[in-house]
Amino acid sequence: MSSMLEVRDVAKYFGGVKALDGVSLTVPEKGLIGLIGPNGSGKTTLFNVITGFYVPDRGSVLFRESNDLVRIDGLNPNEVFKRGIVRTFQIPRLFNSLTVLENLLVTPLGQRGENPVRALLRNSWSAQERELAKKAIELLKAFNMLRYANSKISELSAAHIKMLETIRGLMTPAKLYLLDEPAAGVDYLMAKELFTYVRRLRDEHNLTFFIIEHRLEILMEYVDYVYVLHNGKLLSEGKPQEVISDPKVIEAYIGV
Amino acid sequence: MIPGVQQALMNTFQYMLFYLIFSIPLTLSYRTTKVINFAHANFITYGAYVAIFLHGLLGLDIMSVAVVLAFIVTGAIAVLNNTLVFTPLQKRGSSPAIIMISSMGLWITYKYLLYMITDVARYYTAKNFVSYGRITYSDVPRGSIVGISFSQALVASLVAASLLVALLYLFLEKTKIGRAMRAVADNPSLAEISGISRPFVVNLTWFICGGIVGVGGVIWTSFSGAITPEVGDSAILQVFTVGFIGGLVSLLRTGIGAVLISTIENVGIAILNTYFGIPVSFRPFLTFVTLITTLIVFPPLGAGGGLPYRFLRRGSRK
Amino acid sequence: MIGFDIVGFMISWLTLFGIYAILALTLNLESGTAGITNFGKVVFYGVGAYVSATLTAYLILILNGVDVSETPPYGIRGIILLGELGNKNPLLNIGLLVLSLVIAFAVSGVLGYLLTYPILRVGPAFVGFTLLSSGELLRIFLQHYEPVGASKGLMAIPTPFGWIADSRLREVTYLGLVLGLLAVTYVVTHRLVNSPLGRTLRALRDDEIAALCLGKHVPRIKATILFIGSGVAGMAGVLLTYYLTSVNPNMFVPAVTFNVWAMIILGGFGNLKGSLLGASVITFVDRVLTFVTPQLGIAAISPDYLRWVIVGLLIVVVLLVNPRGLLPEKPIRTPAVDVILEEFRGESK
Amino acid sequence: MVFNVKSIALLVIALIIGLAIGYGIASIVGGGMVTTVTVTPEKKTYYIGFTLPLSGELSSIGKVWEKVVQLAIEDLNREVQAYGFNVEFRAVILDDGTTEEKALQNVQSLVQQGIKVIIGPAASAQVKVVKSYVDSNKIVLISPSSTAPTLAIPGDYVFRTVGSDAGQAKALATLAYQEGARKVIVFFRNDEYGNAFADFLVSYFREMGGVAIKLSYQTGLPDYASEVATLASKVQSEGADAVILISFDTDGANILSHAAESEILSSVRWFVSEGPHGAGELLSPAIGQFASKVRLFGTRPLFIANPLYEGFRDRMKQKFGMEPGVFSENLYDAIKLAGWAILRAGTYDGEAIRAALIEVAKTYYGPSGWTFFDNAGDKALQDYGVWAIVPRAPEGYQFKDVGLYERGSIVFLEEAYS
Repeated sequence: MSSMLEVRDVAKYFGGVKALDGVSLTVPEKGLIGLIGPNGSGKTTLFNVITGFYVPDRGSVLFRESNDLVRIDGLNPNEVFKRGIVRTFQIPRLFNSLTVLENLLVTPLGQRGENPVRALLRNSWSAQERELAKKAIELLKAFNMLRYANSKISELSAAHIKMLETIRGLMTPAKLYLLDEPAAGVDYLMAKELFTYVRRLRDEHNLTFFIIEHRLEILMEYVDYVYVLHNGKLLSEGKPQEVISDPKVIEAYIGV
Repeated sequence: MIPGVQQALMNTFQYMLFYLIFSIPLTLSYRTTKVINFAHANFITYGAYVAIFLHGLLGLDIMSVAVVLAFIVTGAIAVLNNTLVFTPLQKRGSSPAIIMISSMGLWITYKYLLYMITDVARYYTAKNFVSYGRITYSDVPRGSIVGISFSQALVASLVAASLLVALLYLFLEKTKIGRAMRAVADNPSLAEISGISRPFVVNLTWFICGGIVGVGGVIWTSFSGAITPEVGDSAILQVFTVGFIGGLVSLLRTGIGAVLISTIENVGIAILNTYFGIPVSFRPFLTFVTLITTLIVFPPLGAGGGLPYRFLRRGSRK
Repeated sequence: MIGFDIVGFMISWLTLFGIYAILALTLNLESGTAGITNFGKVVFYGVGAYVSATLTAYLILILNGVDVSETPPYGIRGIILLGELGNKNPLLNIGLLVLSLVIAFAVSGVLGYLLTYPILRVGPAFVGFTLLSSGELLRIFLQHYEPVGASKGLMAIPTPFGWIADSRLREVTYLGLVLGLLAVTYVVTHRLVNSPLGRTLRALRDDEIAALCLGKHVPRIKATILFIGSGVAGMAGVLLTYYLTSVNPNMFVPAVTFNVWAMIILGGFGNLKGSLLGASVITFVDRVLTFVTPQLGIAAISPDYLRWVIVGLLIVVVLLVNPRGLLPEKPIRTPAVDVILEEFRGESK
Repeated sequence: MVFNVKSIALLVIALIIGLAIGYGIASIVGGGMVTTVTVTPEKKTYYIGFTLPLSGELSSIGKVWEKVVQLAIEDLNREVQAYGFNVEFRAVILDDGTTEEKALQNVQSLVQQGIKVIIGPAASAQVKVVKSYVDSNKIVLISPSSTAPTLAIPGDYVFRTVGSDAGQAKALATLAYQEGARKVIVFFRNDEYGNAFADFLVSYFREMGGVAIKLSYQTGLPDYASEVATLASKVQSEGADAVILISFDTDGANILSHAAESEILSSVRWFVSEGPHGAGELLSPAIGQFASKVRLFGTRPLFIANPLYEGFRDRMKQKFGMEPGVFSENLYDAIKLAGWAILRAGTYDGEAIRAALIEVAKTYYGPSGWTFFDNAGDKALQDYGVWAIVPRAPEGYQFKDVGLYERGSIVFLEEAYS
């Protein structure tokens, strides 16, 4: 299987702290890859490098564009998104004053009505707007959230909020999802439900997933492959069962 | 050699001390409470007017009394602002921008409230409090050592600024509550877990910060030639600039900002005037140019809720 | 009381209301909808005012064959000449109005666009403060810049309708112009808010980082909005110049900005009708106070101080008690709303 | 929640409607009163409008002016009754906060109440803003303190009962030159008043054969210590023998108190414009001592040794316990002129009052001296006095008028500093 994302020898320093120190990893197409590691091991920093918040001090990040791998490190986060990388956050970042439907409608690229001159001419964008609204409704239907379409974010449950943050990326032709602790703050059963959805998304929409998770045990059932990060370095990698029995991993988790 | 350079250097030093006394509490309060407080200007003005009313209404010219009273008054105002306005807003999850706007409302209210008080005082005493001359205090020494004259303001602000820096260091580093204040600043949720009452720490921070600035206001009355209810407002732009150079986070950088701005305002303008013929009236202009330059060249990334990174030029690579 | 000229009262109130309402609408677009804490509204207002004053005064003199290097419009000879030559040619006057509006929009707009550069990366506090400082910077610059009269300012600026002999008719015509521009501003801001752009702006206000991660070019959007808002504020400045027929650096102090802020907070953050309401309440109360206060006799406390204390408290109390103001922000009206309603109707059948 | 949106909205709307109705009733009733007045041979009431700086930058003098208005209106009513007119004048005083926009708003409100004669506003920038409105509505406007030369426009409805700064600049230049100053630093406010004054002063001083160097300072600062330091270095590097300060009250006091601490500045002569005269801060021991050390003199518009002025000052002191500040006598005369002009016009109409005002002013003589206007509507003959800060028994300091400007030279009436 060809790779979707390749991280090659990436390093990122903050002052004297080596947040990432030569990390290389590969996320294959249609993969469901886990990234685990104790607090402060550099997981979120790696996501920040991939999504363009940080420019790496060394190394490169490559992303599949049709048949080539193209460097994306150094791009701004908005440009990274335009190439098909969607990111979610540990604490979901939704637009609280907008409704669920509007949260979805913010996402699509190339909206004519976002141009200030065209925004004045309703006719120039209303057809596109209707199409997008229909698409959003289909999505909400598919994930059983249609009845919340006109609700404000504050009226949703924690799980629905996480779900909404994930599915809004589907309004665009997304290829790769970076999920930062999707199961944080959600109970065990709900977490399982979330990962079931993730699997469904991968299969139905041909997506690739790269997931940060703190709790290994939830992840193990779902992912194909796991990378373990410790002190900014790759500690171990492999199939979930191999990794979980790796003594180095156990030591890193329990010993710290 | 620029003529009169000694006077300019003395002024630089004097202003640096004032900027330290006014700006360090601004940075400290932002760090701990995450509130951008425009009502900071009122602390200066109210501190000065505590001294003025003591002098004008009661004929009291003892700075130590004015200092203690001003500390209590301005500290209490700061705590009141926090209890009645900032905390309720934060509890409701208002954005930093909304809280800042509320502080702007407080600023306007306090400013004109003071004007009203001066009006009433004038009505009953027939004295003009809207423009008040320098106060000479009976308990502050003055004199000259090795040819350098120490005015009362210099003595007082030197003592106050040294005490401020020393005590702040001891307080933040050595006491339990001081460490709690730093913990709240660095990581609010962690501090909560470790058993520190956040509301108490925040209120204490406000009281100390408001109080220190009020003391600075009292000292200002022994320095300035004429004090008006606008004094805090006209100084606030400089004070905020100094704070912004420190990104409202670093106390050390705030100190550097105080040195930088006071030097530019006193020595810088003298040089520009002597060698380039730039009018002295451009002095405030220089401060703003410094501010904008700082924001462009060394932006305090992510400060005050902004984007935590520098937006790169389109498609540029490292 | 001798009498009361209700028509004159309405004209003078509505004219000032119109100018302030334009400022309030654009500030609400920038700050209420897009979340840019613009504490420097007065900069763009002032630039617009100065652009029109300078253009009008100089062009009137130059087109009448006066050598402005000899008799500049800020000198006493120039002022007297402006009074004599100002209203000779109605077409010229109206042409200058149009020219002033266009150039003031462009200059203020570009200035707003450029000012976003230093503030792109910093939060609301720095944005607000930087723009506030820029206002003071502009004021000091104007005080030193001789061609626009330096500290003297410019005066006796010919008005676009100065050739109408009857003063009442002239005032009404001008009021028509102000209200017309207000209507255009309202339509434009209303359309911008109720469009995909408006939705993106609110998203930006709620969470800049999330918007960035969804592909929104945050700096460019902010700069565009400041371009529009500042440009229109510049046009409000043009209206002010022709209304006062005189400009002076000290007119453009931060208090003007705070006044407009009070209007949008009272009216409702993000609600355009609220801005109109806020502007009308504050300008109306100000005006009525000038009729009421003399009846109270000489008081110990100046009513102007009381007025500002109330404005300040109003900002705080509205934010505390009802942060959404008198009129809360409305959901965005785009065709998407119709689609979802159709969907719901279809389901219930 | 008790305060919901609707209740706030209702409250505000109710307030507005209430005000409007209340105002409407008041105006109808008020209007009715005037008509009854004209029918019955009762007293006829004339209103004079005022827009004064009771707050804002000029509030220190505005507060004094408020009392001057009270005094002048009382005097005027007593006088006109003594002459047998069965009329009464009333003042409608508004506060303009020393801002342009409020000044225009005040003038509009006064005009909308039917008032045709308005006194104020104080600052030239404010007068410029209201000028086109009063001209087009034919309202007589008299400013007691605007001195900007750019407002000396013939044929308009703006009058000024104070002479232009050009006159005082000449007096101040003469004072400095006569006292022996040959090279002066002119230290002035960077606003219209300061700039215009400094320009006149420099040109007059050069005509006399002296050297004058301009140095401006920005207004509205919290303090002027660093400006004073630059001034000191300028004095030293240029080797000047005097400083001429052109300022208002607060900034003037601030600058003088810093100058008192500077050795360089204590060794040159100081001459001051009218702005700081009357400011209480100048009477502190530090500035008092400084004044006698540098033999500080100031000029101000004043007709010295005028018994009417002495009487006016005594009555102000006796009645309100305050010294009349700058331009108080010009304001007093403006009010008197306005009253007599209305009576002379015989009808309450702007055009008639304007014509009458010019005539009345030709023969009127008040605390500010002869008041007649030049063709631009400004006080034609302005006299200038010289003031100093002298010790007062038993302690403290006071302002004292010690000389006058007469036919191109300064005549001292007494020794100010021994």
